Amino acid sequence: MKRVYVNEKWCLGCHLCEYYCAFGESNKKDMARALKDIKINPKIWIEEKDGVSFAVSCRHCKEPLCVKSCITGALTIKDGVVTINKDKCISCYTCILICPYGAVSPSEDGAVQKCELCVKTTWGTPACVEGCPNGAIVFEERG
Amino acid sequence: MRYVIIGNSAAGIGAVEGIRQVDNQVEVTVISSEPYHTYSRPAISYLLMGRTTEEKMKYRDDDFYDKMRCKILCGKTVTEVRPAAKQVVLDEGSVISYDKLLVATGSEPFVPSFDGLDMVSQKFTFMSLDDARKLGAALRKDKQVLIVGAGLIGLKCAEGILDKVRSVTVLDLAPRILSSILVEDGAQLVQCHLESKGIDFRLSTGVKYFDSNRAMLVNGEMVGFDLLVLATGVRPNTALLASIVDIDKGIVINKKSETSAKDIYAAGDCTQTLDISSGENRIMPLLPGAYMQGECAGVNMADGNMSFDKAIPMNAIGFFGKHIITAGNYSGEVYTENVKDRYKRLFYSDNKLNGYILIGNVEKAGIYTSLIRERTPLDSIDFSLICEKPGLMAFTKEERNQKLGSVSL
Amino acid sequence: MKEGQIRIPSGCAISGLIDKSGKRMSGEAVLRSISVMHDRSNGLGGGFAAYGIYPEYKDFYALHIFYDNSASKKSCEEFLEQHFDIINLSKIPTRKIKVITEEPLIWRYFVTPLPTKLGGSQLDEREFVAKCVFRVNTRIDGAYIFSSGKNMGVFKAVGYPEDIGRFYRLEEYEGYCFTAHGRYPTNTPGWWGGAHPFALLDYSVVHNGEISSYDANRRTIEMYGYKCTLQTDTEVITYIVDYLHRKKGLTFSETAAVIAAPFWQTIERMTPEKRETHEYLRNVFSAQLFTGPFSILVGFEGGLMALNDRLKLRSMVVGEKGDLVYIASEEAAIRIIEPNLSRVWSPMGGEPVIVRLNGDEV
Amino acid sequence: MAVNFLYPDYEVSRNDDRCIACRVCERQCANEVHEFLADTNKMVSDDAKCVNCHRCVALCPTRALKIVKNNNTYKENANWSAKTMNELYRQASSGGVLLSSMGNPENYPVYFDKILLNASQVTNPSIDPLREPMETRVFLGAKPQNIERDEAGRIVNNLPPHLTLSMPMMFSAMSYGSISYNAHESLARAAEELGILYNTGEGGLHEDFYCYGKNTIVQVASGRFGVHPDYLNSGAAIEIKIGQGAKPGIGGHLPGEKIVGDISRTRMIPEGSDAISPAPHHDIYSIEDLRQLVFSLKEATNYQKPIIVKIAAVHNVAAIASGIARSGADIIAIDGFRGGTGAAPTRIRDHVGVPIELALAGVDKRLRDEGIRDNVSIVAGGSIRSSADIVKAIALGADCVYIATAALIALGCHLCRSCHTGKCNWGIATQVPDLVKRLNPEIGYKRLVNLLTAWQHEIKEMIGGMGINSIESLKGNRLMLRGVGLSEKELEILGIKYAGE
Repeated sequence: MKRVYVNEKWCLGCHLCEYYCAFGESNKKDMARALKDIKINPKIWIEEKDGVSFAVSCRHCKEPLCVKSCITGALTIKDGVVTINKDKCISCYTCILICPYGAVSPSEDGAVQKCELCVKTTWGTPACVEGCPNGAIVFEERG
Repeated sequence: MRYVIIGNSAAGIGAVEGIRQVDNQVEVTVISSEPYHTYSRPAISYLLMGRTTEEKMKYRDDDFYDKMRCKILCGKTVTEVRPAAKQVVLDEGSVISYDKLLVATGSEPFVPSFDGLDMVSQKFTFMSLDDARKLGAALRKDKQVLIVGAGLIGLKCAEGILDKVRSVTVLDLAPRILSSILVEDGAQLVQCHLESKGIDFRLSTGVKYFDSNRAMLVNGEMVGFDLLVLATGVRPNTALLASIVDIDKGIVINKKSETSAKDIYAAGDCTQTLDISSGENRIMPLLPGAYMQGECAGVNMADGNMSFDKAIPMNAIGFFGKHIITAGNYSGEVYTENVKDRYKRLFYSDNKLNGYILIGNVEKAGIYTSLIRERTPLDSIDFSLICEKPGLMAFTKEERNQKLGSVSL
Repeated sequence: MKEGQIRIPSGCAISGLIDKSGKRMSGEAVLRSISVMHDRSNGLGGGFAAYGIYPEYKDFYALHIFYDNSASKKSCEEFLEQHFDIINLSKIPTRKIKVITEEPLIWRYFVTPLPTKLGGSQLDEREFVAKCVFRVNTRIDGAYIFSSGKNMGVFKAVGYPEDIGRFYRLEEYEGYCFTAHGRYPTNTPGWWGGAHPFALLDYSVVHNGEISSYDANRRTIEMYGYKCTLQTDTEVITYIVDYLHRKKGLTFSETAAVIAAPFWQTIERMTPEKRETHEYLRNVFSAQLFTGPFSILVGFEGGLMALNDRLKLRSMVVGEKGDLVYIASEEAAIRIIEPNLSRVWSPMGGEPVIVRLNGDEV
Repeated sequence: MAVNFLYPDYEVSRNDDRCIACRVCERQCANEVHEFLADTNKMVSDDAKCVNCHRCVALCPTRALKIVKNNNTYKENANWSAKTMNELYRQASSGGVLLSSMGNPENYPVYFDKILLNASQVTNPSIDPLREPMETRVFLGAKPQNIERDEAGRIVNNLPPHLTLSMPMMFSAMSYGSISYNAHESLARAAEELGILYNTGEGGLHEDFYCYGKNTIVQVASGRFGVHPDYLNSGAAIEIKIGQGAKPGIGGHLPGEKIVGDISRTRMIPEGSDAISPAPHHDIYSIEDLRQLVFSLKEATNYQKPIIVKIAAVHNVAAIASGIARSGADIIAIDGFRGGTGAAPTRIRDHVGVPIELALAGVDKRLRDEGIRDNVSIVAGGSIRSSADIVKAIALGADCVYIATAALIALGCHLCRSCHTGKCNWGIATQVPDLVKRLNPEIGYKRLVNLLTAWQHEIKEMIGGMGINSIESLKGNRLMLRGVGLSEKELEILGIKYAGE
């Protein structure tokens, strides 16, 4: 299955992935309109320190601890994509407790949020991948 | 071949899914004493609060049993296991034979014997959907509620009903709330938060006796109530396997979820598990662990090979928007951080993280959890960095590339 | 305007036949063949090459020369006398044909290089003769040697080829091989020397097509001492064939592998040994590759080679009957002289058909 | 001091309605043009620092940025342009030689743009490259004088060492040091995938790139940086660099601060020491010296590698080329005066040399006139901008072209001509690790492959239209060219006719 992979060697720390993620989620046509004067809360974010930077987002584990741990069944795997059903989520944060990548985060709407590979948006290729100017985030099949 | 699973909650469901990972053919029967589709027990407080509905709190979709091609017997209680004959007997007398059996009977509320308790007319426990329905039906704006037990169940119950009643008083023998998961200052922090929302506490004191609508406390105080909720703890349902398998605090199982008896597996709250953060065998009535144990049992029943050996106590809980995440045990040296909304304690010794408590800011807590679960040597990471801020940056470049790029460089 | 002042692309008809037994036949057959393709020419040029026609002078170079006037004849003959022993000279016999006009003086000389001159030049005999031909054609105004081989001759003029054949009394010649050309130039020059075949020594070329690589080929061959005075494809083809075959010692099939080289994709499928040879030829003689459409007949002493460009962008058909091999732009031009062919085929692009007199080594 | 003041040439124009203050411009500008003001939640910029490299413009996700030419105006006249005046102010304040990068920007004629190509109509079919094979393979090197045969009469392969290219293009010399590791890797990988060659330039060959040897030309320049036997033997050919189109007659100078780590090791000079390439090779003061170096290099490589001699196109280029063609060299590379550079004195770049088109035509003609064109192949460089330029160069007589500026543009270069600052925001002409990583070779090499593949397609289209199906038949085929807007003399030098003739 195609997943998002990150290679810190090429990450520039430009943070565009975060903005493209937020834009992708907005379902608006124009990024300026979507993100103007908004504090974004993306599902991918850059960790950076001393010239090293890389993006972190859900790994879509084959054996996802978050899905196994979800107390309401809100997190499931659909066609390999770890997906959140926000209706069922009660924000207990057990997923945040268990995800070893720190890839699940709180959101404003009362449910947790996580990367769902843009399957619910109009992007096709995940927005962060499209927006990465240096091929540091790729969407591909790996062993 | 027929596999029989007693229990329809996290461990039982985990087992069904575990079996189906390996074997699509074998017959699977789930027996549940409750008459419901599988549901999330921890969600019952949210149900009372109105944050979820009975429909949404279903643990799996409606077509789950069909999809898993598994037979579900609801509202039937197993009264006897006959290991020699490989049969279970149901309460209505019928007998079901099995090739492999999973006991996932969970736990039940433990209620100490209080004088006068039987005279209390409106008393409740808070574990099952039935409990929640009963309590929910009794809630009125003019009712005073007394909750005995300031643990996870008692406080979630308190949060769930606070808006629907006149007052909520929580009582505990321990000097602090959530004594099993918080240390003193953290408990104080949370208690203040709960008090600010209107919950009353009586700590370091117990019930001497009940007198109809009043509780006489050990400290001499008399507390009146209309509804009494008993949240004094749970204990594993092990009776079914008594004298069949080894039982200690709970049913004894190995890391493959096997009991001491052939072809009998057990998982979930009815078992005792090795807590790798402390090295002790404990009862850990926690949903994630139950699921994983159940899944492990299912895979192994179906002749797959799985081990579950990373159990640690861990809790994610929140009250009125304040989130608490804790894991492991609280021994060793302590890293402390106390700023504004961020309460953080990391406990470590012998180059390992033993446990942690986060209150308020719980972002990326799972990275700490993984350090405990994986027993990561702290000198292999940038521990001072990770103390400050959980993140993958603290790992080596190779580790990061492995984690984020699935590549070993 | 005449050839050499401007480059003139032309479409054409070609025809040729050879008797492998070496038996001589009259020029009548090739004349009939080329006549069939009347519509492929437009009356602006035509001609014939005939091999084996001068058995009595077979050891002498037969120079066919156009003169504009007697003054040019005089200066040319002076030059010839200085360099050659002239065994025989005569006007080439013609008959009056109404449509053949503005004929120059047409003379024929059988010559052999003067031993002293040849020795002094340090050239081999054929190179000496070729050099003399270039000298006359570039230096002596109004004189043009259009045929210079042994035991062969070129006959050409402005007009339709069938008229030209009768003009030159072609039916009176007997040879083992003939080629013919009818020209359709896309301009209106009218110089006899510019008609085809084009010949140097015993190499003669008739050509139908237009090679797009012309200037690359021309600039290359000029570097080797040739002068392309006519700016025609036929001229450059003849020189390159002469260069590759006579000067570089390539065989005719190797020559074909240079000028109509197999595509790389074909070469890559060959056996390693063959591949190496072809890679070598394409590397060393890359500038001698002809691209663009052509079908050519290369006449030479003892044989005939037919070759199409590698994409076969021009028609060319070969027919066989006994010892006779016929090649023409159109099958009809073969059928008219031999209706009962034992075999007829269209050679693939770049695949040479090389016919030699029996007994001649390939 | 007021008299030193120079108004910025460019202005950063930010559309505040579109700016979302994502700060990518700030993070990506090595010149620190952009700044985020937290108190107003707004971005501001300092035009004076902007070199107009377009990094921020290209990365701005909302298209909020553009760079515009400043319209601050002097009282200019035809003689005293603003550029001239600014240069004068700068020199008056610094007392130094002006430095510039990339190719000659001045308004000299671009002859490629005054030459038109032919196509077939009626008399000769044009050839469709989608239907028919269309060959672009070329060989570079000397041709053997004679055909040799063995006893069986088979032709003996007596070819001198030569290069085989899938298409008539190579990447010209850009040293490791003047451009980044990642730029080199992009070039090397692209060359390998395309079946062509790239050129190390004079900075030696990084050990990581020895694996691309069969697609590598190793250069020997006047500084002899990084030259050792393994180096010479690692490539497919050796190039002796005599001169460079951007700065004929001038040596090179890579400042000590760029001689760090790998670069110092690769160049075999101490860290921090300036890398100075003398203007001439101090062992070549005449043509016979060149011959000695050619044969020294042949000796060193056991006569297995063709030797390229690269010269800048200068006035006497034809005669020089003739000398080189007789020196034992196998290939002559001629670099026209529009060729790029990482740094050159402005006056030299803008005023020395001749256009490649004229130099090429002159050299090809001279070598043919002297009958020595087969001794050498000719590689033409110095601002080959498109496939049309390539077709024209080959028809003028080149065997192949050298591409550099176009390749850099493919890699992201926006021709800001600030290479000499070492702060290339596109990760090309820099050694700053944070900047170098901006050029991901995985992306870079694909873009180079794309560019040259596209050009190859276009070349096939163009020559197919001429009725030619092999690039060999285009070489020197000047009948396929016609001039427009050229004088008789120019036509004569180019050896082409006027359009309509």
